[in-house]
Amino acid sequence: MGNGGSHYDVLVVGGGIAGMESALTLGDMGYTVLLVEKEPSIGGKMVLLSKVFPTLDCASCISTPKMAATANHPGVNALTHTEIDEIIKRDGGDFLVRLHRKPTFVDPVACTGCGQCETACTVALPDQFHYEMVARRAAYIPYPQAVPKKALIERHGSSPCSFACPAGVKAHGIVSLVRCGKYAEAFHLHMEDAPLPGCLSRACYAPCEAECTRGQLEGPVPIRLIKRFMVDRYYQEHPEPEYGPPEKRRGETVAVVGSGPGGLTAAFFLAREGYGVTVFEAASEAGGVLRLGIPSYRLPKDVLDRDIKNVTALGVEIRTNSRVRSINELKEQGFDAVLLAGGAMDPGRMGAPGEELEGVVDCLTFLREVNLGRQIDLDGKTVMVVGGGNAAIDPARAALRLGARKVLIQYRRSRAEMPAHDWEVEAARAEGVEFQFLKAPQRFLGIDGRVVATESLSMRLGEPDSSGRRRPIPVDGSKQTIPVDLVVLSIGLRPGTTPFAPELELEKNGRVHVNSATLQTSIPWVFAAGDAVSGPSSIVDAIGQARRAAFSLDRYLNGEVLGEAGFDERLPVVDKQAVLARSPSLAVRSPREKRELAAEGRARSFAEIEAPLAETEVRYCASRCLDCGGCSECRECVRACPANAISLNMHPEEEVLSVGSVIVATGFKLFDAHLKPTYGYGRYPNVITAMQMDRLLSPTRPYHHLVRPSDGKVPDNIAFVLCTGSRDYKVGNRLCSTVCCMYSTKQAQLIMGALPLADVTIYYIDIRAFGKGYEEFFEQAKAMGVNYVKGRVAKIDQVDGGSLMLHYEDTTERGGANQAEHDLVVLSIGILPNADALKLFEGEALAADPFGYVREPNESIDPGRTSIDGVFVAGTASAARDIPDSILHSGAASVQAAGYVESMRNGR
Amino acid sequence: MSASADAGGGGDPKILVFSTNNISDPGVDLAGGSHMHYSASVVVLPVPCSSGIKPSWILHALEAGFDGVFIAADGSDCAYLADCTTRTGQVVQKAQALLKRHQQDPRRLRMAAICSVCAESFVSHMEGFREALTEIGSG
Amino acid sequence: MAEPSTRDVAEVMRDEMVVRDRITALIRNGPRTIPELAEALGYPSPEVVFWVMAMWRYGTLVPTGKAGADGYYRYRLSEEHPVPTEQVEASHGQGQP
Amino acid sequence: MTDRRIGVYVCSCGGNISDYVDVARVRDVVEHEPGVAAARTHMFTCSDASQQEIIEDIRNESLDGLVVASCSPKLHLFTFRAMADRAGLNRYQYVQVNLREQCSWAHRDDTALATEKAIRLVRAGIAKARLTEPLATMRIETTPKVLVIGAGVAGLRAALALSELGLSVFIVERSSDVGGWTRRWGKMFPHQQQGSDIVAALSARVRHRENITLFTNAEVVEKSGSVGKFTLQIRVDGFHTIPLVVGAIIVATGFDVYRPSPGEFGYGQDGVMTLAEFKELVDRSPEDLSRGGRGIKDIVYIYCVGSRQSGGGDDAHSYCSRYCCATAVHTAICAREVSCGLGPAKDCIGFHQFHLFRDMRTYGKHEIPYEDACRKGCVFMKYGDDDPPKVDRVDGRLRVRVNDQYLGGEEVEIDADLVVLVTGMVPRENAALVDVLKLPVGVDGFFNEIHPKLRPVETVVDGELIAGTAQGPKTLPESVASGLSAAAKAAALLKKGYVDLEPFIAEVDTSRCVWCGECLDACPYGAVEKTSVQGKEVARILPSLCKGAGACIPVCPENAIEIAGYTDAQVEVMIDALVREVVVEEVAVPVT
Repeated sequence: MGNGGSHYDVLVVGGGIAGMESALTLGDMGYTVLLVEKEPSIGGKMVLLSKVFPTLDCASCISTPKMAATANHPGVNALTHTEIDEIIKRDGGDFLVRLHRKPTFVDPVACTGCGQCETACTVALPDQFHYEMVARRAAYIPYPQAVPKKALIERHGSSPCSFACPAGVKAHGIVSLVRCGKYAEAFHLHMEDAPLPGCLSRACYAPCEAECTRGQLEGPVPIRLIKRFMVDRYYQEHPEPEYGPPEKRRGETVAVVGSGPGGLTAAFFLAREGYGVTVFEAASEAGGVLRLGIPSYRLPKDVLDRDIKNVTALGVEIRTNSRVRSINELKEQGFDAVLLAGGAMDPGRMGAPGEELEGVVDCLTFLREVNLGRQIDLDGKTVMVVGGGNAAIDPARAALRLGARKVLIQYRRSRAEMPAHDWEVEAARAEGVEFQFLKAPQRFLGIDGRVVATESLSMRLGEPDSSGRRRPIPVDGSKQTIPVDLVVLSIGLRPGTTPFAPELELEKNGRVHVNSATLQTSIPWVFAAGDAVSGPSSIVDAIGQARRAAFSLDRYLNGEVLGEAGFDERLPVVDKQAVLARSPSLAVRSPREKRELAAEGRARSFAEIEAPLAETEVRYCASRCLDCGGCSECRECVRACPANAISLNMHPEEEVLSVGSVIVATGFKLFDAHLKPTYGYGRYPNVITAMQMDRLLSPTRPYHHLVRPSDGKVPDNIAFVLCTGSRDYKVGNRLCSTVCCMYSTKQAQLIMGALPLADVTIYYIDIRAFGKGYEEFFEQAKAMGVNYVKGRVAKIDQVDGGSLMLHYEDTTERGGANQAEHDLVVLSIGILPNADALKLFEGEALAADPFGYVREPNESIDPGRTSIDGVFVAGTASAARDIPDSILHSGAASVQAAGYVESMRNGR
Repeated sequence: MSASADAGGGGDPKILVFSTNNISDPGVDLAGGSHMHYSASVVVLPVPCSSGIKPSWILHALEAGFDGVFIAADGSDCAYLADCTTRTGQVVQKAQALLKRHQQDPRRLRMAAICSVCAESFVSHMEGFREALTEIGSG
Repeated sequence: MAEPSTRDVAEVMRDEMVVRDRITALIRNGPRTIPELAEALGYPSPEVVFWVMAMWRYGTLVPTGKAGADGYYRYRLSEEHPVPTEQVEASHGQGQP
Repeated sequence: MTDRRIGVYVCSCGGNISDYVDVARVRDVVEHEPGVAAARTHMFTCSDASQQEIIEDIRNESLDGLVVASCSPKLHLFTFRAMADRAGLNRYQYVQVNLREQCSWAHRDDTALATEKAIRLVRAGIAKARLTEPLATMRIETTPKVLVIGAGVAGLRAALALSELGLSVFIVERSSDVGGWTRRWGKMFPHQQQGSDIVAALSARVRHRENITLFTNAEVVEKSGSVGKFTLQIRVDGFHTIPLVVGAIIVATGFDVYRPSPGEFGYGQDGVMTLAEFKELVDRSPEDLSRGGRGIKDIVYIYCVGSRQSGGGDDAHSYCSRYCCATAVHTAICAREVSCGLGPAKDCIGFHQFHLFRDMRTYGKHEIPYEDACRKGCVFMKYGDDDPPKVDRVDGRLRVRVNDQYLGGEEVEIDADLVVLVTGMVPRENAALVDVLKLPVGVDGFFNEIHPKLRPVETVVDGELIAGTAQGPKTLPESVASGLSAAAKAAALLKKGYVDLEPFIAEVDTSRCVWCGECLDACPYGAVEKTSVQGKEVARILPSLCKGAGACIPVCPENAIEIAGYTDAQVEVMIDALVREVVVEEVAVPVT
């Protein structure tokens, strides 16, 4: 029958009581039914109620058998956590349905509903099934009676911080673990993705923080510092790694060229897979740029040493003073594959006269000398650094620490074009480094072969060049001579790939030519990463690329197809505006204070500049995290799940199928009590909605007892405000919601049972006890002592101790303005149409009535029939209804849907 | 050597609970699911409906060695019978008469309505019954 | 104490992860009511309600008996804490075939 | 001792059970139980791999009984039944033991005791499994025909719906006409359609359906049989009798209008009429509203006449009649239209309508006409529950006095041309039908549904459904929805031509049964009937009606009834197993 996919006789949209009733009835008739529910459990709102009027049956007791019957009916396929994308009526009279199953991130077959993931989860989110009265976890089972009773994980997408990390470090996960005090777990999580947490927590430029949603408020969460605390704590407690070489060993060996961040990372991941890994390092000590390029006031060497142990503990051998000159030689030595991770080590030259003078050095050489502890005395001297990148800042700041009287940075463009990070520039300036923009030396002047001055020209900016930046053009007649003792050139580093030129295909700029997705070079068994591929970049970029190269190399050695698949399994990043919209009332929380050493003092010492955060501060900072993605990917659930059921890389599954008829049973929406601001909902903790009261009265309640939300006190004087959001022009709902009088009366009876000493008052306009047995139930409540006051409540104010003053007009008294104090107020919120129902259909639209409910064009004779032939509506999707009326209406919809299916079969 | 473990929760009175498949057994489940504790000497035997429990089964349980029998009745939520509570009450009356005839203490039989989410109520009933049976002493 | 709340509910709930250690430490010295905890923690009591109820839900604390004459329950640590992570790991390991 | 071959599978549930229950020990102990042919532990019994292993065991070891000791049966009873099906083992020879929710999780404080308890629970499961027999679901053939009693809108609409599903329908109507009350009425709320038009349209459609047979002036006089196959006798025109066989019966006999007793709010006096009477007057009035040549200018409505009368006499109606508030408001709007046209209030000077009500129950969308009535000049006054208005005749005019609570209880006097008593619905006189059908009637006199929330059209008699206002007061669309819902339930029973029933039902041991009738009284479903076996009167259980609740079991003085799956023998061996001590040597010394 259908275009692809399966065919069902009837599609029922919505798994609440009306949807279940329709599905079961049609299933019993022998039709095949597809029931689609967007929530993770069928049962709708009814199963969340405490008891039902007028019989005071336990709602769970009468719903759960129905839920079980629906789930187990051979003719009914119930899909939960599934959204309908569109329903299109086709010429033949049947319907095409597109839907997608939202990922739960838990394998439903393996999950046993034990709840251990919940206990382990580190993210607390408002529990929608408790109407936000209590938190649940991002990993959760909807509620104890849920069908199916399976865990799922709330994920909106990748958190921006985690998504931003080039190395794939789960910044959000680390923050959420630290927030809970799980520092060691945070460390282990970091090691899943990058083995150099010490270096990264100091020298990373922290793109995660740049993307932090909180940055749009009072400032980003200081993720790097949080990480630093966690790493420091871990290293303090674990001077040596807790692990040794992996048990699983592989025969193949891999040579890694370079022991910088990329080389160490690649070695780590390959060794973890069991390969024998040897790292070749030309310098006398391992670490590459981490050791030679970054001064110790930014990255103490003991931290780097400890990071390197993370790699060597796996059995990786690092051969220092071993420059590799030929790749083929490595092959001959028996290595099965090679990973090139050399840095950008060849200094660029300006080509200016005098560049060869003594006292004109490149930045790498200068920093290497400094970092290897050579004595360089710059006491009282003038140092000029030429360049505008981060590589210019470090030598300048180092020069100050070596005693220079004056340190000058000349950059040929303006501040705006400067590639160095702002905070680096500011830190340098604070320490006393002088910046000269739009200036560049043209010539170095020397005496006895030693530089004594520079001759610089001013520049102006012309048209953008190939790099997209505006080209500096010398300004005639602007020559200026500056006396200097030392010039450090920080311009254009090139990868040190020259020796491989005969063996390997290189780009014109000396970079290794690779497949950008797999990082495979022109030689299949050689992979490359880091500066050798992309030119000078950041540490974290190098790490990320090395991880990718190691991933490809592993696949290569496994004989698998190389490609994009399997490496990047991130979900799409969440929209920050959506995150902020989730929490509209976020208050500003002061970011931590910056506590660096004072600039004057620090500029003369190589001691680490940045002060660590204290533990309480760290956890405070971490608690500012907005949990943008929901789940933080901390993987605690993965560790906790005994069934190995957690699967964080699930994706939505789309399906297209055909159905003979459709029943819309999308239910109702509750009135949002915030829209009645005079009642103070959301501001006064002791003003709650009736749905919240129903949860409080349920045995599966959010609190251990019926207590008020302001302070946990047992209330003794409770008020119900009927018609909140109903019969009210001001909120745009003129209709009566049909059920509030009765559910409030029911709750009042239950409260009298739970708290025999409490006073309960119901403020009403008319008590609409119209159904079978309702009037009697109302009379019973009055007899129990429930106090009914006829009058609309105008306003609620909070008074001392969280109690509430109700201002109302008693319409049965003359001049009836009155007030009364209560310690808990329940807003009996009304029922509104669920506009989702109208959006299901493409093409022929599903008509609404003037109030926004699904329209029944001939309700008197064909209740349940809609404007589209073959589409029916059941329950509260077309009007506010109590449960029995919803059931009756579902019967009406289902028998007519069956009639439609029959007429189609008979070819009418 | 017969290293006999007490056939029950560490010397606690042995209680047999008759639950019902649809209503009270899920309530007992929820107690465990919510990690509430009751004595391991309590064991549960589910039946379709509490009104269908035979007094002879209760007598049999006490004679076989149980210290008490608890009927976790459907109450007003029973899917079968609107008057389930009354009918179960009649079963209890009959059973107590039968127990008396067989020189069993009728206090060893208790009944309460346990709904499908009445986990706390079940646990407190078990605790109360345990105390009462301890007081009665082993038969 | 029950000032109109200005903080976002989700944000308050999130703070459970930070504050629960402090609450655990406080009630280790003896049962406390929510207003007492609020006083000791320096947070408004409506916020403390969220944390105490979540800690009750996940099994860290329980009320001691019935509410006092003042209408407040006192909370103590539950006998059975949530399973520590180590234990979960152990059982996980045990589970490997 | 037994020749059974039972497989026992103890689940670790990945630690959820095995962290607190020593599952290996449980297995070691129970594998020596009589009849156990295989005993294993699984990390996850529900996993595909474990199920496959069990299926192989069932086949290789020729198992004829199965015990899975894992989580609650609510989670996996169906999983393992389906697995048994796949393995070729009768699904009812599978027993699930709840070791998680009712053992390991509940006794995490003492793993030793939890383990002992687990052993006892599993032994009980084995004991039960030893006494299982293959059972089959029962298939009841059904007659694809339905009887609808009452040809009001609910009955007619139900008949049409069933007919469209290919089921034959017989409609039996007591009067000579179809359409009930609706046929008599003009414009009806909420959709302003003419009642007579609605009925005309429906009856036209009914006439066109070949598979609907309508009997007017007809009554059901006899019924036998049960769901799927009822045999009925219909008496038509008072004399000839027609037999019918149907699978289900829908009772849609409608309501009556409350008739006030003489003197009640002045009823009986000229100018005091019921709402139904007034509605007919309005419907009949083309232009001006008048009676006896006199224009009607002042109308007083008194609400809740015959409804919500708590604590009254014998025929007091304590229930709310649901439809009257909205009907009164709607009728008032119609009356105004007749008198003044559709124009604004200024066109309607001198025409007054006073509504004396208690609570205005215009629920849901009926709120809109109520608003409309307020805007159109209707005056609403609230009278107290215990302080009804008084109707007198003063100087030839009707005078109504009421203490208006909106005015703090101040007395108001209104001189009226007409007093409309807003009368509710009362149950139809149906004694003969009730007797024939054995249908339960509620305290309010309407037919009673089996469950007021979730099963509003079903009754305790399977296959007998109630629809429309026979069940309780309703508006027109509600009544029709109810009729359609009853049709849906009838179709659910009959459409497939058969119903499959679970085999856990009661069974009578005829050798013991002495037919005392106790079980007949105890069964609310009418599943017991008297029969005779070899000349002896005994009880018989009708499988199609038995729900397996077991209410008949404890009442039988001869202990002659048992329920499959819960026989005396099964329950008693389980009790014995549950109480039996767990002795350590059992691990080493097989019990014989």
